[in-house]
Amino acid sequence: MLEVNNLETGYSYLQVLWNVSLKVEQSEVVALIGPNGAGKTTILRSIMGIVKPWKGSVKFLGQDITGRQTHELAKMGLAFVTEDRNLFSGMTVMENLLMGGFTIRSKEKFNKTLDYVLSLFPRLEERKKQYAATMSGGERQMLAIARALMLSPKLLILDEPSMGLSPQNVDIVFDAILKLKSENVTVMLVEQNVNRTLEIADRAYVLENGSIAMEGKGEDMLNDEHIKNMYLGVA
Amino acid sequence: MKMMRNVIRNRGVTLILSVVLIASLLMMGGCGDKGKEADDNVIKIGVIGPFTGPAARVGEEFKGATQMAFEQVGYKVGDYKIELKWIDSESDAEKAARAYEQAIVKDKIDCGFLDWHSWVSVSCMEVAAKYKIPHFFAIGGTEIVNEKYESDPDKYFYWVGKGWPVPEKLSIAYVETLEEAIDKGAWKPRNKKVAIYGVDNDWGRGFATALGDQFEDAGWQVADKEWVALGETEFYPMLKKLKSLDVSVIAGTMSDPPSVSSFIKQSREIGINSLIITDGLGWVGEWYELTGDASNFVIDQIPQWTTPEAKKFSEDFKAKYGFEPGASSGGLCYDLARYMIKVLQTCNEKYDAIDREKLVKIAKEEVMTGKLTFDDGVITKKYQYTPETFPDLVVDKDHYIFPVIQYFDGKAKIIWPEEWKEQDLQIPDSMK
Amino acid sequence: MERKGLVYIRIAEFLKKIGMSPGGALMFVLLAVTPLLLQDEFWTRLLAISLMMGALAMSFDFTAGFININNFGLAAFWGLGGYTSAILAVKLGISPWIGIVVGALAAALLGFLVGILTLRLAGIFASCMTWFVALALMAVTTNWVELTEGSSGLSTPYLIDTVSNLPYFYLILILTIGIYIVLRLVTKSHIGIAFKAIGQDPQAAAASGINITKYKIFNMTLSCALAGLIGGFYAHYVGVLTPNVMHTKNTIEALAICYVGGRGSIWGSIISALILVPAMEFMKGMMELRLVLYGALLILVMLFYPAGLSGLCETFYKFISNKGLFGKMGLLKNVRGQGSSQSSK
Amino acid sequence: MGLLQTKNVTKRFGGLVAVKDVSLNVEEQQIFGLIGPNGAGKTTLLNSISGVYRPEEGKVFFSGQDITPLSADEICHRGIARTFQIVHSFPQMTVLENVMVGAIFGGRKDHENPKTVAKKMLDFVNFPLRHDSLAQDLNTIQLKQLELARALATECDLLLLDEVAAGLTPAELDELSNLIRRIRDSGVTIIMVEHLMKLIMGVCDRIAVLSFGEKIAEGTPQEITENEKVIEAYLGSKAKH
Amino acid sequence: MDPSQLLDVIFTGVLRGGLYALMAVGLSLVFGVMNIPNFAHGEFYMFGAYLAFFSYTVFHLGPIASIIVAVAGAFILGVIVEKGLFYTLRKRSKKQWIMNTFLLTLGISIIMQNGAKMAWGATYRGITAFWSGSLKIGSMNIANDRVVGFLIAVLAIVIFWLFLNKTRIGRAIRAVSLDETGSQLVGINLDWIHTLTFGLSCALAGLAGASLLSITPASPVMGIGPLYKSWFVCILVGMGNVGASIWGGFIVGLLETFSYMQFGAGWQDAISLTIIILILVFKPSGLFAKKGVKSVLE
Repeated sequence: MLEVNNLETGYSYLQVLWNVSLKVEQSEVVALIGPNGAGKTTILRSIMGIVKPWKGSVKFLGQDITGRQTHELAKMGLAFVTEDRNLFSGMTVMENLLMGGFTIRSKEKFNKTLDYVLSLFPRLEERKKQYAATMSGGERQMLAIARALMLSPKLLILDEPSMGLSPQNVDIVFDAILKLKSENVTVMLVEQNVNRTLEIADRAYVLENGSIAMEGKGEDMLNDEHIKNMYLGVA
Repeated sequence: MKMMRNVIRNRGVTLILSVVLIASLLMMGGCGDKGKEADDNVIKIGVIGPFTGPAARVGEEFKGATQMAFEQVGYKVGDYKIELKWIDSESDAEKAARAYEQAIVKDKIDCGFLDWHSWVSVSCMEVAAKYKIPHFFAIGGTEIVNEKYESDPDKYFYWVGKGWPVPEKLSIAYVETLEEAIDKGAWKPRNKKVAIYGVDNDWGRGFATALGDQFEDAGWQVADKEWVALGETEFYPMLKKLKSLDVSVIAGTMSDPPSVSSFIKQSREIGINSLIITDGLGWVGEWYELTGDASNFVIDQIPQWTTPEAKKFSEDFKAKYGFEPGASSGGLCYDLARYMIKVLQTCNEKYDAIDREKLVKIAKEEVMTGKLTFDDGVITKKYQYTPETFPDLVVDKDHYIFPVIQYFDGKAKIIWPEEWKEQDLQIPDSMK
Repeated sequence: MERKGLVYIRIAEFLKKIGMSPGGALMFVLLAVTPLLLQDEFWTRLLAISLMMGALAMSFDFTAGFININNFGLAAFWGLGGYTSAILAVKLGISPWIGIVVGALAAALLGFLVGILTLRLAGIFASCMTWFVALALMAVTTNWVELTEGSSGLSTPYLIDTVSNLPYFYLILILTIGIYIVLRLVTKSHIGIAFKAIGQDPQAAAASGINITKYKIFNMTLSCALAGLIGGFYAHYVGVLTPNVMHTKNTIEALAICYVGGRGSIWGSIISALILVPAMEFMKGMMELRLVLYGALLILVMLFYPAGLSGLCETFYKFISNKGLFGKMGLLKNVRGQGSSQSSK
Repeated sequence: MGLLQTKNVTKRFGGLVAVKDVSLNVEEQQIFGLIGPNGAGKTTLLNSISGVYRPEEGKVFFSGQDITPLSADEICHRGIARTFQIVHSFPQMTVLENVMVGAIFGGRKDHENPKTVAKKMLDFVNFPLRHDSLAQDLNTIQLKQLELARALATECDLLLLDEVAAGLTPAELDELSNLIRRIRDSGVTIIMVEHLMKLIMGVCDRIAVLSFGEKIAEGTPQEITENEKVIEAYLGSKAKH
Repeated sequence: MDPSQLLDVIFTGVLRGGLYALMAVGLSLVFGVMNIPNFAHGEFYMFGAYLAFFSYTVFHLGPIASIIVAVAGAFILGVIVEKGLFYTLRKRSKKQWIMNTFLLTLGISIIMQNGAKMAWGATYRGITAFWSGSLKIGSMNIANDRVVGFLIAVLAIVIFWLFLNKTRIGRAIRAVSLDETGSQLVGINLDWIHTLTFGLSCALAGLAGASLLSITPASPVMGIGPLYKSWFVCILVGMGNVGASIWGGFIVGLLETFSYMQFGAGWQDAISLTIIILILVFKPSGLFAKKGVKSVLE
């Protein structure tokens, strides 16, 4: 479904990614893990056209999307929940969701999607009128995911969905991802919470210093010593 | 080596650039002077006006009217060809002085002519005095010019006469008009209270203050004085206040059309039950399009296109430049330009030559003394200076005077002075 | 040969000490002799006014190019200096020479206050604050008729009792050189570094121990004082002063000169004033078209060369030095730059 | 009593408590690590120490003096220098000028020529390029070196490092750990916020762990790696069901 | 001040405030969405007035049609300016964006003012009234034009408000002002929204100029006053806060009328500016600055 080939990119002089290739298949949950600064976010940003790739290509549904503008990708069905959430803080929850459905023209389809998303996050239904700026971290994350789902995405990309959340909220977020998985939504996930991530991921890539260091099935990696060392720095 | 490099690096390019710059300046300067003095038989007149900037409208009228006047003599006086040099004041004292100096030094003008703003006059007076260039008939009218002249008449007489007298010499006509009407029983005011207003600039303040004093001298009570910002278009609060003061006359001046027309229209909306004097309503040709019938009964003092010559001028101007000239800018300028031509002709006749010195002589001996007058004005009867009135023109019924008029349906009817009168002062029904 | 070089270096060193380059000094010398060569009152006047606008643009650049605040009310400080001096001369009969200094002090005082007002603001907000103060000042000047004669204007005595423009030219030349040297010295010194640091990154500046309050206020005060000083010159040169001198359009003129000259260079302002002011004068015959071209010039500069004239010179210099004598150095830098980013793999 | 102490420091942003009741004690010549997951409040704590923010509650003591109410530049003068997570430089100044800013304004008076100090510091951090390059032409790593040199040029006693290692290669990391040790050896105490565990574990004498604004653990690197709470905070708890 | 006078002041202030609000909303919108401090806003007001004049007097369109022509014309000009200049600059470099665009708008303003003078001369182009007659409200007779002008302003603001809050595109504009990346991620084309926003802002200015044609005749420099006032409003309430600039318009309108009545016309600028400065000293980001929307310190 999504294919990244030999991607290299960076910011001004600084090259961040080196020859990264990865694949996401239909209805898969693929995790991308690795220590901070390894370039995970940069991969996502270059898939989404926010960072322009220097070399290599990105293919989505068989089409070459390298260097396309972000909003076009969104229309093609790529939804991206960023690390910063990028919510519209001065808008209400409902308006944020409305914006999420910006590309949907048909009222009927829109309502259907909205009902579906609200059924996933009943909490948002209660807070419809609340401003995004006044919500707690967990609620904001939920809203960010919900807004992305309003696109009815073919592929949902999540960047650190549990960042800064309290344990209860982390549970809620992971439950939501599990639910999406059960409904055959394709998900690409970047996470710090390695254990939880690997538990739900079908496959995972480990990124170290800008290139792919390991690739494998989620459960295989779960008990890998190398990963633990990498994170805690025990040599 | 390193130091040398630093030295060069330290804006080495500045050097190159500045050499180029200075060289080009020198070249431009050199070119400018060539061929300027070749032709002896050309008289160059520098016309100061606000050709660009906020008062560009006046500048356009200056240009058109002056051209029309000189076209009539084919830009020729005697054997002399006349060349007009437009000096753009940009309504700015410094820029005007600089432009004037340029015209004197570079274009070698023989004399100057016109000007609109008093502050421009003041700064250019200095330049005229410095180069001993006679400058005729500037319209910048307020006190500050007279003060400057009086501070050193020997130095500043090169600023030969103002085309517009200090405001109080004109404003008195309003009081006289009303007093005459009251004396003759044409109007019985319910009280002798007047409210004064003026646009907040040199002109407005000077005019309105003088008018207030003149009303007081005639036994009126000045109930209120208001200053209005230039460009203001919102008069409801002020008009309501005036209405509540129950004055029988509201008198003053505003110079910019948006303000004037708004003021008149709003005074009707409020239902002001007073006679309204608005000096300057008719200054621009299109006043009636802006104001409409709200201007009925409004009193103004403005030269009219009364004589056939005047009407012809106005029509010719409109045909030529596409807009109607204002009598007190375009019209007055036309008269003054022809006065200027007369000065040149006199000079030519008397000395058989025209140049700067001779024009100064003419100015001193003929114009300032009142010998050389201009009698075929389209605006007013006679333009004349006397040593007593200088730098102002003689202002009276036989000389320079603007008729007081009252507007009806976009037409002005002269109501004062007696000799020109077309009808008596009319009082709206509600005030009878 | 050796000695000649030595003398040159000595002179260069001395000039450097007072903040001038040999090129700059030569330019001023050339400027000083130009009126003598031309013997033309109009040119003298034009050059004097160009220098005055250049000096005004320099004091604008001193804030805009360093602490990154566009003093959008500069004309009001200019006018304040002029009015203070003029009022002292007219009402109290104080000599304009003293008046000009007092005027500069008055402008400095107001600059100090505005500096405090804009302390918590940055960018366009600080600019608007200075602008509002300027508009208020202009309104006061217009309306305080007893003191300023309002919009009729104030007739001011002349600084030098002469009909020639030459003394004024030399006075403003000396003032401009003085202002140039002061500004160059300040900006070349540690204080200038502090200004630049504050303008480019206030947070890092504070973390490096720079007292932002102190330097910002100092900058505003000095810049306004210089504007006031030039205002005093203006008042006693032109002979009449109306509240219009405080009009925003005069600030825009200084701003345009400064931006076309290149922000943060100081010298760019003088060069661009010496080009723009005469150019505008010679285009006068074109009426409105001239101003349209002026606007277009601003747009073109902003679109294609925001660094302005001085930036153009820098690029030009770099181009020459890359091609010529110092080419190796330039190349070396590039190679090294690439090398290190390669090494991060 | 250590060189720097924070006592019950709390910093709020609106309703969000970014740092909650944190007390630290950093001894002289220590390298003190501050770790925790993203959004744990590490940078906020650094900012509260260096005077960018003023904490709502609690106090910060430096050399026994209360520095809580001081502004950023005053704190710098007292001898605390810092680097930023997102590099702050003066883009239109040369490298040398950038560092000189620290030497001129940060240092206590009567020191040597700022230019000399700046050059020394640039050499100290092994800055690879010409000193007259403009800061805007540098890459992130060079900018970090530049910022470090600028901080050191203030002749500080305490250096706060905020994620200096992000984006470095392993070789560069080794170099960085050496550099940090060398800085310590020159008599400067260091507090570093860092994600890269390898680095933190390698160089730090003591480590404090923040999670959700609270300090959840403190100790030597060894103690930290074995702490259950820390592992949970980092790798996340395993699903309870 | 007696009560009836107070009422007048309030009334006039509100009438005047309607214009300021209309102008300020557009200015604020452009700053909020595109970060452009637009100093050419008044020139679009002028452009609208000219268009309305020519449609009404030369082409003899009805008042409403003339105003619509003006609005459409200002919109188109705005779109051209955005695509030609700001778009170009955005693609070239976003360094020092605010100051560079500010200079750009100054250039546009100079060109438009003098271009208008070249094209149409310095004469005043005005009309007596779109709708003659007047409306009696209490003790006052207010000209229909003023009432209609005010109603148009209010209506335009309401419609615009609804547009921003209730329509898909309007919400997209707000979204872009809140978070550019976020908007791209939901599929909003930034370039398109930027152009639209600038066009709309110009259209609002054009509407103001056109509907007040009978009060302020068209002339090249007519835009300066409303431009200044709308800047006062925007800075007073906090730059980029579109909703608050509506209230700000009325606040500044009332403030001016009050100081006008109390201290005389000439002092209204000095007094109201002093008050605005004082407010800014205590609230540097403006009266109604929203947290996290746009900060004062860039």
